[in-house]
Parts: sequence; C-alpha cells; structure tokens
Amino acid sequence: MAEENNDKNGKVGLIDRVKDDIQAMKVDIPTKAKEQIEGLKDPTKTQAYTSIFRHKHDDTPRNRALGVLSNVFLHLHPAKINRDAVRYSYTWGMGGITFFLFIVLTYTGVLLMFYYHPTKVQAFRDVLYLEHDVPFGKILRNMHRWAAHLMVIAVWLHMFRVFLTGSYKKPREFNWNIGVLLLVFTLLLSFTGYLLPDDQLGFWAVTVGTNMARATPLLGHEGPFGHQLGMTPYNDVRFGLLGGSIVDANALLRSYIWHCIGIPIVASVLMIVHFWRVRKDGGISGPAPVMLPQEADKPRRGPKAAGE
Amino acid sequence: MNSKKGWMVAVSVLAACLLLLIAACNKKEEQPANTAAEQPAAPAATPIDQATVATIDGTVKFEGTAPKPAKIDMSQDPACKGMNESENIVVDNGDLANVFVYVKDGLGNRAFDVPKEAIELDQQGCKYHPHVLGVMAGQTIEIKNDDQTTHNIHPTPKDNREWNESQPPSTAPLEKSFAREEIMLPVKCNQHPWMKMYINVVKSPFYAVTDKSGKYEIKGLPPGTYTIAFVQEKLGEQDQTVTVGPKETKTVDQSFKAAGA
Amino acid sequence: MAEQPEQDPITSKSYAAYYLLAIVILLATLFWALWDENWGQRPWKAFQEQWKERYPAFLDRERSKSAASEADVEKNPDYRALEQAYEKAKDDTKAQAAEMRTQLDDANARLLAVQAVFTDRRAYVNALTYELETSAGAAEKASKQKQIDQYKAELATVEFPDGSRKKFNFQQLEETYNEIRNEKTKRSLELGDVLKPVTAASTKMGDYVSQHMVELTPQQIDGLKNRAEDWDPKIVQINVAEANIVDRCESCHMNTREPLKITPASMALKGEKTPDEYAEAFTSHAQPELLKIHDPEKFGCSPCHQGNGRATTSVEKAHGNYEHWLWPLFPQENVQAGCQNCHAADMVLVSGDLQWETINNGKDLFRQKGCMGCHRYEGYDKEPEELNAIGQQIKQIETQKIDNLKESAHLMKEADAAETNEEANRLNTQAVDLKVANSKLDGRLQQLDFESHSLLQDMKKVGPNLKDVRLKLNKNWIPVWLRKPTDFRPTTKMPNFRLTEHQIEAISAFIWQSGLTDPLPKHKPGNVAHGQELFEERGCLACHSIGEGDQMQGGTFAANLSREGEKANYDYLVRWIHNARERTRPYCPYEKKDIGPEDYARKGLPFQFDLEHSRCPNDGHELQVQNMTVMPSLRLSEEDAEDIASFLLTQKKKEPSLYADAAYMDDPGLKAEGKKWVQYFGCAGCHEIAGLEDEGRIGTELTFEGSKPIERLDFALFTVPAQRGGPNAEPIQDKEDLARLPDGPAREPWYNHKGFFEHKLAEPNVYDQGMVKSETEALRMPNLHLSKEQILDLTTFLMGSEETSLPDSYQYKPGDARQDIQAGWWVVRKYNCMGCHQLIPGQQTVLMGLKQYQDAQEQLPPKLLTEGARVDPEWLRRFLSNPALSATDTNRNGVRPYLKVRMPTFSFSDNELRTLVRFFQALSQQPMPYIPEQVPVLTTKETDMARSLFSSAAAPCLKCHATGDPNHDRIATAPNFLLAKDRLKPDWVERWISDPQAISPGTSMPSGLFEEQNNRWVFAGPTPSSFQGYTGDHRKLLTDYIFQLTPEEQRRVAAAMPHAKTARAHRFTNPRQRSAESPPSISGGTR
Amino acid sequence: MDWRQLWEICSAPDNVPIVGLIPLLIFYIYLAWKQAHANDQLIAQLETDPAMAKTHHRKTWPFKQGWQKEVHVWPFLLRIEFLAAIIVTIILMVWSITLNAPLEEPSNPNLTMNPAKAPWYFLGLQEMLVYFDPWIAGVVMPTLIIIGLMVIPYIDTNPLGSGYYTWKQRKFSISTFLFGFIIMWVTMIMIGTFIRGPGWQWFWPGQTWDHNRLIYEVNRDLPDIFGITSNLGKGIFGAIVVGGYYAIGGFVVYSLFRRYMAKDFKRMSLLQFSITQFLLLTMVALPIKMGIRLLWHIKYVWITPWFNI
Repeated sequence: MAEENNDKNGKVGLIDRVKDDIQAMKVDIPTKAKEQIEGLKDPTKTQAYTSIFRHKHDDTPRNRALGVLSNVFLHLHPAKINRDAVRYSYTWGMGGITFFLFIVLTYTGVLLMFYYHPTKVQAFRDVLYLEHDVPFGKILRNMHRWAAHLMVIAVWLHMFRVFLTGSYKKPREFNWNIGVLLLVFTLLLSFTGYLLPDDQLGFWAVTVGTNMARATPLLGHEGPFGHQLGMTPYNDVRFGLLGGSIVDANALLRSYIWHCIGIPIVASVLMIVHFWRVRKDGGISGPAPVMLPQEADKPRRGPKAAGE
Repeated sequence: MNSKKGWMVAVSVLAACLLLLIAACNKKEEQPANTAAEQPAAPAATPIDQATVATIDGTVKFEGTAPKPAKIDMSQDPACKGMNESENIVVDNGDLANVFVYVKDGLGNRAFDVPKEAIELDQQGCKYHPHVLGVMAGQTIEIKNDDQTTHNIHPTPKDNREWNESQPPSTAPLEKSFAREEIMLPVKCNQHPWMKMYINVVKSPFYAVTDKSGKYEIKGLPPGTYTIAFVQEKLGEQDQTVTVGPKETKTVDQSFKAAGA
Repeated sequence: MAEQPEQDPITSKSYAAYYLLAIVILLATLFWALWDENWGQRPWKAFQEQWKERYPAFLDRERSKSAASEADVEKNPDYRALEQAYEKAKDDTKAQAAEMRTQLDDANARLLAVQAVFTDRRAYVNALTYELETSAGAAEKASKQKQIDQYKAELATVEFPDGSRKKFNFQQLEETYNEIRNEKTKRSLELGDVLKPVTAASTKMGDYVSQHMVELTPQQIDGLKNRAEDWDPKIVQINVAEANIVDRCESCHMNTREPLKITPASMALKGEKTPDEYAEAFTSHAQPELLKIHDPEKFGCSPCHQGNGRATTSVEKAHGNYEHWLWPLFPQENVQAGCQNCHAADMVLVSGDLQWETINNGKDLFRQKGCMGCHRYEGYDKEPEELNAIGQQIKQIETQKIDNLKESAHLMKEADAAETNEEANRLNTQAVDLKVANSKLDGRLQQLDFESHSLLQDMKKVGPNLKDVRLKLNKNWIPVWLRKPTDFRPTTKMPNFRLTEHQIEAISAFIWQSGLTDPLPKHKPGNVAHGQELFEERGCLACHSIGEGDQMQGGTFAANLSREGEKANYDYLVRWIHNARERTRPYCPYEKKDIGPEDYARKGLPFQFDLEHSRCPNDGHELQVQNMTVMPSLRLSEEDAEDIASFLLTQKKKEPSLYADAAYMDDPGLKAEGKKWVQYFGCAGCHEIAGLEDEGRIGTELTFEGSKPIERLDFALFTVPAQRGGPNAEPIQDKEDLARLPDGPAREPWYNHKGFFEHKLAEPNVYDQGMVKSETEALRMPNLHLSKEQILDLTTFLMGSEETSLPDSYQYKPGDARQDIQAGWWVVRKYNCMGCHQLIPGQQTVLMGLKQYQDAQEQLPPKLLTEGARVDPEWLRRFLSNPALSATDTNRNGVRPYLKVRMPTFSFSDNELRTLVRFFQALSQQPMPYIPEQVPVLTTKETDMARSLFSSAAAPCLKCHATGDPNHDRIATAPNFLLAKDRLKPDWVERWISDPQAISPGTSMPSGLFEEQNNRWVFAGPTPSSFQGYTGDHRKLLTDYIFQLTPEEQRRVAAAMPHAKTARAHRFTNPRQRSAESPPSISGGTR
Repeated sequence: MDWRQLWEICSAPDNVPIVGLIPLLIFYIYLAWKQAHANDQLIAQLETDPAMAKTHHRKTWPFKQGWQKEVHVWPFLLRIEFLAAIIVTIILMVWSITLNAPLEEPSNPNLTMNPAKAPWYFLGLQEMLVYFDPWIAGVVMPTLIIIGLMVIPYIDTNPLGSGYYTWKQRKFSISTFLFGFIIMWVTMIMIGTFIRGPGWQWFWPGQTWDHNRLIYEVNRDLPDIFGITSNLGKGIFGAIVVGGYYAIGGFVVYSLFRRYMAKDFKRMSLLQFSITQFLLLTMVALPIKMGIRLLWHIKYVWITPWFNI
C-alpha cells in the first residue's frame, strides 16, 4: 500500500522521460541499422573475421602471400610458386592426395578406436558391432579400409612420378630417401591394420607375411645360419614381431599398437621432414626448363634461375 | 588436364546418384497400395425350396448265400437275454438290413441345422438298438441302459474323440454327440465283447438305415445330382450317382455281394 | 590454350564451375550416405511399416471373430444368470447408492472449500513457525510467537458450496477440515460396502467370460492393436550378455511372440495369391509351446535357428546366408537341427504330446542303421569305452591295494621295532587303517565288477554275430547276399558296399572259415500253421516285418523275414527264437578268444555259461556270455519255437538248394585276403567277427560334423558345380539314389553342410564320381539305401551336431530327475519299447497299425503313459527282469495273461533296470526311492460292503479282471486284483478307477464309475443296501479293499458274482430287485 | 572361359584396388609419355637451333610476355588442392557406400585358407616365394628393394632430366625403373592376385580355380642336371655358377656401359658403378630365376647346408 504513493509522485517525470527516449530512438535505430547493413556488406571488417584472419583480405599480391604465410596450415607452401608448378599433368597431385588420405585415415582411425578392443575375444565382435550397431560404423570402417588401399596406390604413383621427372636428383636425394621410408611405413601401416578384425583373411595374410620372418638370415630360426646361432621359434625375430610363436592375442595387441601409435608417429615425423625438405630443397622440382646435353657438364643452375 | 579426372569422377558419381534415385523410386513402387485384407465370406447356401423337394428310396439286396450269423455265448452275464446272434450281416430273404445310406456328395457347401431332438440308442438284452445308427454331426445321442447289468459305452472313432463311460443299470441316459463326420464309427462294450454297433455321423440330414426288409427312404432332397453311398460294416461302401428332378421320387436299389464272391 | 596469348591461362581461369559441381556431388554423396545409413542399411524399417499396416487389419478381423464368440459365451444361460444377478444387485442398491453418492459429493465440495482457505493459512503459519525456530534472541522469539498467535486468532471466512459463509479461527479451521475429511472417507467406504454385491457380480461375469473364451477376448485384442498402432520404428533385440546372444530377428519378425496364431496367409495383402516376403516374416512362432520352455529372453533366436542375429542390413545377412557366416539359418525342413545344440545328450525329444520327429528319428537312425559302427559319436555305443575306463580303474585299485598291503606290513614291522609304546601304537593304528582302506577298495572293486558285468551285457551290435555263420546260414547264400543285400531284402539294414566279385569271394571265404563249428542240438519239425499264429500273436511284428512291398506288415526295427527260408538253418533258428541271446561259445575279452568246452573241461567245469556263470574258467575274467543282440527271449516253449521256425522256413521265394555252389569259400588261400577286406570295410563295427573283436572304427568322428569347416568336407570334383548351381549341379546319376534326395536333383547351389550330407547319404560314393581311384582308395562308406525322409532326418541330426559356442549352462544336462528321463530314452529306444507300448500321448506303436488289432484294441499291450505313478518301482524292477513274474511258469505274461502278445524277457543288465525304473518314475514325477503308502486296515463291515459292491451288477469288476480261475480268465481282459498289493500305488488306483480314460485313453475300463459329491467320491451306479448311511469315500473304500484282497477273499467275491455257469450265491438278492427297492439310499443312483 | 571365376576374382573387395590400379597406371604412363615426348621434341629442336635455345623458355607450355612467372599459391595452387581433396572424398565415400570392406570368418588357426594370400601390395613378395627360399624372397629381396630405391639418387649420375619428363635423356634409368616397377613389381602382384589359385598353382585367367587340381611338377636342382651329387660338390658348383653370373654379368654391364653410356660411365665412381652393377644383376636375376623355374623346373642353383639359392 505504501508503493502507491511513490507512483503518483513520479508520474509526471516518467512520462516526459519516456517521450524523450522515444524521440531519440527514432533517430538512433535507423542510424544503427544503416551502419549494421553497411558493416555486413563487407564481412571482412567485422571483429569476428579479423580475429580469425589476421589481415585484410584484399585481392592484392601482398594479401595473397599473407593468406598463405600467416596460416599455420598453409604456410607449408611458399607464398608464390613457379607458374607451371600448378599444372596437374606434371605433378599428378599424388603427394597431396597421399597426405590428405593420411589425414582421413587418422580421423576415421581415431573414431574406430572408440569401438575396438584389441583382444582375441572382443576384436571380431567389435567389428561386427561396428558393422551392425554403430551409427555410420559400416561406412566408417569401409572408408578406413579403402582409404588405406588408395593411399598405397597414391604413394606408388607419387613415387613413379617423382622418378619419371628425375626429381630425386640433386639436391633432393635425401628427400627421396625419406620418401622411400615413407613408402615402407605406409605399407607397414596397412599391413598391421590387416590383422585387426581378427578374421580369416587378416589372420592368414599376417601368418603368411610373418612366416617369412622365420627365414630371416641369422635372426630367424629357419633362415640361413639361424639354427646355428641358436634361433628357435621362441626367440627369433618372428617371435619378437608377434609376441609369440603363433599369431595370437599378443600379435593382435602388438599389431594394434604399431598400427595406432608406433608407425603413425614415426610416419608423421618423417612426413614433417619430407615436407620441410621439399621447401628447403627449392620447392617441387618442376616443371623445370629442359636441359640440353651439352649443358650437362656445366655448373648447374639453380632451380630459381631456370625458366628465363 | 586436371579437370579431366575431375570430370570423370563427376560423371561417375552422377551416374551413381541416378541409379540411386531409380532404386529409391523402385522401392516406393513396391509398397503395396491396399491394406486390410478381408476373408472371403463363405458363399451362402441356397435355401431348400420345400415345394420342389425330391425323394430317393430303394432296397438293398444281398447276392449270394448269406453267411449264417455266428452264435454268441452270452452266458457270461446272466442279465443278458434275447437273441444271441451276431449282427454282422443281417439278411432276410436276400434283403440286407443295417446298411447306412447317405448322400455323400452333391450338396455343395450347404449347411444344415442340427436337429434339436436327440437320437436314441438303447442297450437292451446286451444288444444295441439299433445296430446301425445315423446321426448328424453335433446332434445329441441319448444312450440308455435297459439291462440289469452295467454296460460301458466305448466308441473307437478315427476322426472324433474317443471315450469310454460306464453306465450302471437304472442310471440316467448318457447324452453325447460327435462333432465330425465319420462313417461306421464302431461302438463297443468292453464287458460284453459281442456288443457292437456303428454310429454314422454325417453333415446332412439326408441319410437312412435299411430296415429288415432292406428298405430305405431319404426325403426332402433338393433337386440335383448326388452320389449316394451305401455302407455296410463288413461289406464296405458302394456308391451310385443319381439325379433327381423337382418333386421326383427315384428308386435306387443296390446290392452287395458276399465277400469273396 | 594457345589461342589467347594475352590471357594468362593459369591466373585467368575460373574454377567456380568445377567447385560448384564438385560440391554438388559431394553434397549428393553426403545425402546418399545419410540415406544409406538410415534406410539403405535398415530394411527392417520397411518391414515395420508394413507390419503397422497389416497387423491391426488382421486384429480387426480377429476381434470381430472374438466378439462373436464372446457373444456366444454371453448367450449361455449360466452367464445370463450371472448377468441377472448383476442387474438385480444393481437395482437393489441403486437408491441407496445414489443417496450416498450425493452425500459424498457434498462432503467433497465442502472439503474443497475449507481446504482452499486452510492450506493457505497453514502455509503462512508454517513459514512463521520456521522464522520463530531460527530466530536468535529470546525477544525476537517472543515477538514471533506473538505474531503467530495473533495470526491464528484471526478469523478467516470460508464460503461453503451452499452459499453460506462462516468465519473460523485457525484452530477451528483445522478441526473443521479434519472433520469433513473423515466424513468423506467414511462416506466412500460406505458406498463401497453398498456396491460390493454389484462389483462382485460384475467380476463374476468377467471371470466367466475369460474362463469360457477359447480365443483372446476383444479387450485383449484391443490391447494388442493399441500396441501395434503406437509402434515407433525401432530395433527390437534380445541381448543375453552371458551367452553373447544379440538377436534382432524380431525387428522384422514382429509377430513371433504374439499370442495369436498368425499364418502367412492371414498377413498377406488383399488379393494376393501367394503371401509376400512381408507376410512370411510376420507369422507367429510355429511352436509357441517351445517358447514357453525356452524363454526367448534367455535363449534368443539364433541358438536354435542360427543365422546372424546381429545383422539387420539385409535378409540374406540376417539369415546368415552369405559366404563368410559360419552359422547360416537352418532351412525350415531342418529346423530341428537346432535342438541338437543343447540336447545332444537326449535320445528322444518330447514336449507334452509333441515329438520332435525329425531330430528324434535322425538320432534313432544313427543307431539303428549302425552308423556308430564306423563313426564315433559322443553318447552312442559308449559301453566299450566305459568298459575300458573301468578296466583301467580296476587295475589302478589293484595296484593301490598291493601298495597298501606293503605299506601296512612295513608299518607293522616298524611298530614292532618302535622305541616307545606311543610310537608303536601310532604305527599300528596306521597299519590297521590301511587294511580298512583296502576293504573299502574291495567294495569298490566289487561294484566295478558288477559294472563291467552290466556293460558287457549292455554291449550290442547292430548286425548279427558272424562267428555263427556256419551254424546258421545257407553257405551258398552268403556271396549272393554280399553282392547287393537289397536285392535279397529291400529293407535290410545291411548296406551295399559295392564289392567287387573278387572281394565278395574273399570276404565270404574268410567269414565262413573263421566261423564256429560246434554241434547244434537237433530239433524236430514244427507245426507251420501254429507257428504262423504265434508269429502274428506274440508280438514279433513289433520289430520284424513280413511280406514285401505293399504286403509288408510289421515294424522296421528288425529284419524283414520274408525270405528267411532261403538262408536260415532250422536248428539254429529254433535256438535263436527260443532265446536269441544264447551264445555258441562265450567270448573272453581278456584273452581275446572264444572259450570252448575244452577250456571248461581243463578246469573240470561243465560247459555252462550264462549271466550267473559269466567268469572265464581260465582266469576268472568277465565273459561275454550273450549274443550281442537286442532280440529278447519271448519265453516260448521249445515246441513253440520249433513251430515258429518251421513257419519262417516256409518264407522263401526260391529253394535254398538252388543257390549256386560257392565252393571257393573253403579255399584257405582266400582267407587272409578276406580278412583284409573285412577289416578295410569295417565289418566288425556292426558284426561280431572272430579275431576282429577289438577293431576300431574306420570312419571319421561325427560328434561335431555340423560345424566342420566347409573346406574340410570334400566335394571333390563337384566343388565348383555345387558352389554355382545350374543344370550341371547334380552329381548323382543313379536313378535310385537320385530318388533319395529330399529336395530332388540339385539345381541351386548346394555347397553347404546340408547339401554335402544329403548327397553323401543318398549316394555315399558320389564324391568318387569321375575320380580314378584304386580299390583301396575309393570311398568306403556303403550305400544305406535310405529313404528321402530318413536322409532328411539324418541330415538334420548331422547339421545340428555342432560344437556350440553357447555357455555350458545352456546344455540340457539336468541335475534332477529329468536326468533319469534323459538316460531312460536311450534304453527305451535301444530295445524298441515304443514298438509295443505308448509312452508319449498320441504316439503310434507298430502294433497299433497292424490289421489284427484294428478290431481288438484291448489285445494291445498296455499304454505306459503314467507307468511311474501306477506301479511300485521295486515291483517294476522285478517285472522287467522277469515279466512272467514266476521262476517256473514262464511261458506266459505275468500281469496280463489274457494278452496274446508277450512281454519279452530282455535280460536287462542291472544298469539298464535301474535306468528304466528311474525313467518311469521320473516320467511321472514320482520321487525316488519310493516309500509305499500305508493302506488302512478295513473293518469287517467295510470289507463286507466293499465285497458287496465289488460283486454287484452295477460294478462287475470281476467280469473283466482275471481271478486266476482258468475258466473265467479265458474271457478276462484286465489284470488280477491280487497283483495290486505289490504292484500298484494306492493313490494312482483311486485316480484310475474314477477316470481311467484320462490316464490311458481308449482303455477298456470305462469312466464314470464314480462321481464327486460334497468332496467325496461315491459310486455312480446303484449301491448295495449296506452302503446306506455310509459317509466314507467309496473310491477309497474300494481301493483299500483291493489292496487287502487275499485269494480267499477273491474267491468269495467271484462266488458272489452273478455268474451264469457257477451257482449263484443265495445270500445276495437279485441285483435288479435290490436296485429297484433301494433307490432313495443310492446317492448317485439317479441323475 | 570361366567368366564367373574371373568375375569372382575381380570383384573380391580386396582385389578391387588392384583392378583399379591397372587403368590408373595406363592413364598415368600415357600422361607421362605424352609430356616426355613433347619435351624430347623440344629438346631436339633446341639442340639443332642454339639461337632458339637461348631465347626459348624451354618448356612445352606457352609463355607470353606479361604473364607472371610466379603465381600465388593462394588461390592458384590451393584451389587445385582443395578440389582434389573434395574429389578424393567423393570417390572414397561412393566406394565405401557401394562396397563393403571384407570380413570373413573369425580367425581359426586350425583352418588354413586356400589360397592364403597376403595383402595385395605384398603379393609380389609372396609370388617370389615360389622362386626363392623365404629368406631371400621375404627378407633379402625386400631389403634390397628398399636399399636399391634409396641409393638411386646416389648412383644416377646423369644430371639431365631433373624436373621434367623426358625419355631421350634418361633412357637407361627410366627403362630400368619401369622394368623394376611395372614388370617386376606390378606384374608379380597381378600374377599373385589373378593367376595364383588354390595351392598357389598357376591358373590362367578364365580357368576355374579347382581345389582338387593336381599338377605334376618335378623340380630339379641345377647341380643334379650336371650329375653332381656330393654336398661339397653342390656347394662349390653353386658358388661357381652364382659367382660366375655376377662376374660375367658384371663384365657385360661394364662393356655395355662403356659403349652405350660413356658419359654416364665417366661420371661414375667405382663404388657407384659396382653398386649399380650389383643391383642391376640382382634385379635381372629375379626374372632369370623365374624363367628357369617356370620353363625348366629348376629349383635351386646353389645348395649349401645352410642356405639354398
């Protein structure tokens, strides 16, 4: 009952104030709206945009360069490259595709790990579970498998291209070596993954594969001089690979850990080196200007100098 | 060059999408349009016009020498009296009694009301009266015991349920019925091994049992073509096909031959 | 690219179009993936949509039927009466109830009015109280208290529904509120009381309907329909972690567990001739009673049916019908294979009156056809293995005994030399303990001896003993038989080994030359006509058949005897019929030779060997003293045996002398080679053959054949045709063999276990076809000339013979009495008990099918449906070991002398007797051991009463029951009452005499002799006058009387019977007169 | 012709990548050949026309005044990379939707698969097992392949052909690589996948894979042909043959290099040359061994108590 009085007292002032506010609002809101529309016309000026992209995105050479240089993912590339280096018919894009597939494999692989237990009892069931129960589980597993196969093909084609264009030649000899190692690791990654579903296909493929290890000279019990060096099925290199004399639970676990942790880490490190060396060795090798035989024994011109 | 491969892929994916669409459409077409199915109602039986009904009658004969009825020793139970002869084949002057005659086929899917009144089966003098009985499926049979001895009634059917009940003297009649059609369903009394009779359970009211003079009559038949079956407990079944017109009375005779003749 | 030099092709080219296209395709692909995930991979959704449409439509039809039958039930006068009672109760209480309802409503309204005010004020009081409780200072507390009191004292206005207003302070308000609330409770209780008769009557009506409706009630169907209509598409799954079962079958098979019987036709769309895939899927389970004992929540679906329970992406995947799934769905015709997974230890599978014929026959055929002669199968023919194990144990115990003796002697020696007395005593005690231990071991040894005695007795061979060929057979017949046994006897168990002429010669020579030549006692020729009569009457036909083709009559358990006359030697046949178990010479498994008279003579013993004289004269080892046949002794006299043998010798198509002379059989040069072939073909698996008693099985073990990897099954040259199907898929050329295939010639791919087994069984050498093999390389399995049905049965059995992945707890290995049932069936099947006796309701025996019993069913052997509840197990044991129940008068039936068919003496071993007795007890849920019920001793008056009833015309018991008087027993058709005391269980007798038809359907004993009145059973017919005023139970009285019957008493009753031939006892009035004069006293006399 | 068998082999999910590999390889070889051919023509032109060699930008692609010599990575390279990523994603997804990854029966150590095949990319090695003992095929050869690949940059002394496709300037290295990759590696994989059936027997495409097929094949050892029976003799004989192969082969290589690749030979150090010789001979040894095994059924050349070659 006490509040009623207060209301009555403040009534006059309040109405005036409200009227004043309405007047002001008639001007303010359209102005703000106009500003907003203007602002939206150029989204690159918004705070949100600039906070993400660290510079303006004018279509200037500088910005094009910055677009690459100031991006953590893109600065793998130089800002500018030889005009012909973008030609797909030359590069075949296989290195990039391999890397992309590696990312796809990592991603799908991580998702698969959520559902998979590398034990004799669980492994096969988990794959069935993935196929039948997990939402998108089937496509996930399919993508992982096919991407792995595709990656092997892409690596081969990449290597094939690199050889055909002589890109292993000076100064890229070492990077070629890294590449060869990456090929080996790609195959190993794929091979270690083969056993994981614990089905007949994987089991026998891995059995056949690791049986060869028995015959390792010196280190395998069936290899030359292995017997003489005291190698038995229980202490040779195959035992070391499988964690047992037959493909069993330990082999499953080992192959799982190599597949998910060991080889990916090593391969990643090698990949980093590989990419770094591509840059350091002067970007991709070509398409370089053709060289004439008579120039062969002259001091070699740097790749940058080519093309004039 | 770079676009070439892209196009190849694009075309292949598009083609795949198209296939998919077709597949999806097909799926839809498979969906049935109509749902609730209704059982076809049994066609209604045409009612019998009482004005046009026909009659079949006749005599059943026995050809050849009638076997002499076997004598039955009923001395086992003093309460048993009366004629002690087997009723397997009862022939009098060549007339064969106790033949069950019924319309076996030709009535289509007509259904008939089951008479409310019971049919009587009497046990008297350690014999069943009658020896051959016709009854409609579901109709009540009233079984009486007029003897001063305990009987048991033991039908041994093929298609109906078997039962065996004791009926001491002076007890109330048993009321029984059979649900399914069965011809020459044997009934016996285990205590008096000679006691035997046959119940014929049929679906229509068109049946008869020949009397001592081998005569029978089936009345109230709608005009049509029928298979009439004559069944004798030992001599088996013989069929005849007969066509009767409206209000017609047809005589259908039948004869059985002695076994082995 | 070169046409526009001014334009830089690299920097000027736009990729927008490519991107647009790529992104469109990418999006399309994404949607495709989504579609695939949600529908493409989930065909069950379509099934559930269809189900939602079809099932309610079906339920509508069912509902109208159900409503009709509900209406039928409601037409019943009983229901009408209930309805009237209900109406009456309703009318009676109407006025009162209406009044009470008004009062209740009024109280309710008032309560609401008070409640609104009261709860509001109480909330405020409570809030203040809380403040009071939490306030700190005394002054503050006091002020709060004051505030509360003030508030409570304030008056609040309550507006009542009738418009009146009253003012209450808080306390009054609370009181009023409670008062009205109590009033309301009271009123509603009163209303309930008043309405009680109405509710009771209505409940009765409901109960009546649900008790008399055979189908579901319309309400129940409505419930089902609501469920179907509210159904949201979802995976339906059974998940049993314990057994790793995840079955989603019901995601499509939506009606599996519905309570209605649903056929494909009832789920088909209108106008559809053949039910489509959906309709087939929506049927209810074909055997709902199986689901009752195998709760799907525990057993799932795939343990029985197999298939991939998890998979839901397509029908093929779900049914496991794809290359890499090891457990494809059992086809419908082989569905019983699923039973074998858990029921491998069962010989017969029965639930209620349902026999699982396919698998049961398969199991039985495996034994009957002698498969286990060559193939080991866990559970079959286990006697030799057990015997072996027992031999090991005996050896072990004997060593132990010797060790104990040595140790004991040693201890005693030490004790003698001990330094202190304590030490000496301790050692002596130990020595004594060891001696006691040895005596325990002796007991164990004794048991093991019994056991091996039993096992030797239980060991049977499928085929006859070939040591006796010289005594038994027409020599020249043997090679003819070996050439193709089916040519001589189409139904024989002896399979066709596809022998070459040379092999036949060698084998017959070996068999002939290794046969015994002991002299046989000569028999005079018998009476053929009498022999035939006996052959047909005594029950030979329960196992044997006679006649060929359409004329064949009898059982398939044993040989067809149509051409017996061509092969058999008369003297041997007589001995065989007289007692088939009688051996020519006993066999010593220890010495591995047949023991002859010379061995006995050497020890000065008579050449006597039987079950009581079963020790080897040379070394005391247990002998095989019986022929290893299941053929029992029918306890025939020698003359009867001669008659039957003479009859059988007339059974021939050609004279024995017309068989071509096979002189080469005496060529000793052939013997060694013959032995080689006999061993090679594994003949000793089924036959006893001299020198080959310990031959091992030549075939592969089949216990887990069904889960053998398909790659291990050798389809030989037909691997590819079998995988692909098509016109060349069928390898069998032979017409006869082709006709054996259950599904006819293969056109579809048959590269699976079913296909392999069926082809192998139809033509065992089929996989040799096209192969070039030598005599010793070719497949040895003989052609068993099986029928289509038999192949289906055996295939089903083999398909089910899998190494199961289910946990052990799923195996049917009951620990209780059901174990006895399980074990019993093996014996029952072994001796073909079901050829004569009905053990399962509705089961047909061989004899039931014979012509001579069509009109004389009382001459059939008794049905054993409740045998365990009927007889005293101790008596049963005695009866089974000697069905004549007499040591001297053996040529008769002990219980039912009136039956012409003879319960034979099977010479069951102790083991088998025990098994059978326990089997019958367990089958009727009787506890073991049996403690007989005490029957109260009757007073003289009671005895008189019982006797009078027993002999009255109304209860002419002795008219049918045998009395021992030969004159009377001639026409008797029931056992003698004197046997009851030892044989029967009193409670069973009570149940029997009141309703024998319920115990043994079709029995001669009629039902309706007693009826229940006021919780006691009284005789249904007229009772003798002595019963006047008797309040006891008539049924009990008669039972007790039967159990106290003595031969004298029985004679008295017999004398009292109204018998025409014997003088009628005058003490009793004419029954007709009596029944006429005493109707009032007869409780059940008139109905 | 058993089309069904062929289809079964080609449509086995794990064989699909190999089937896909064939057109891919043909396409890319064609692509490389086309560019190499164009470059070779340009080279020939430039060689005959020194003036043009001075002014021409020495690429087969046109270049006009005013065009940028270098282009920005963003967007000109990255747009291609992203597009490629999208296309690869599409291919992968369509492939994954339409074809399921294989999953066979649960592993069963007691049931050997026939044929038991390694993953397709190792089938070359498995195929080698036919011709060599496991320690060579499974351990030595793979190691040599890896080492051989790794030393390529160090033994290829030809400075020409770096960064462009050419045939003329690198006839030897390209043909060697094509021989190693296409003929040896890919062909052996093809053989392993499509030709080797049950029992690892040779089935021509279109022949039915019959599990019961029996083949009469007697393999002899080379010393046996020469009637050498003693172990010592066999060892010595083998050592002579193998050593002889490398010695004579080495000489042939030398003679060829000297004559036809004088410039390269001149540039090579002794170590480079001997490694080249060794690897070359070892690589050629494989088809030779395959040949004598398949054509003359000779299993081992060199037999010792410890190892056989």
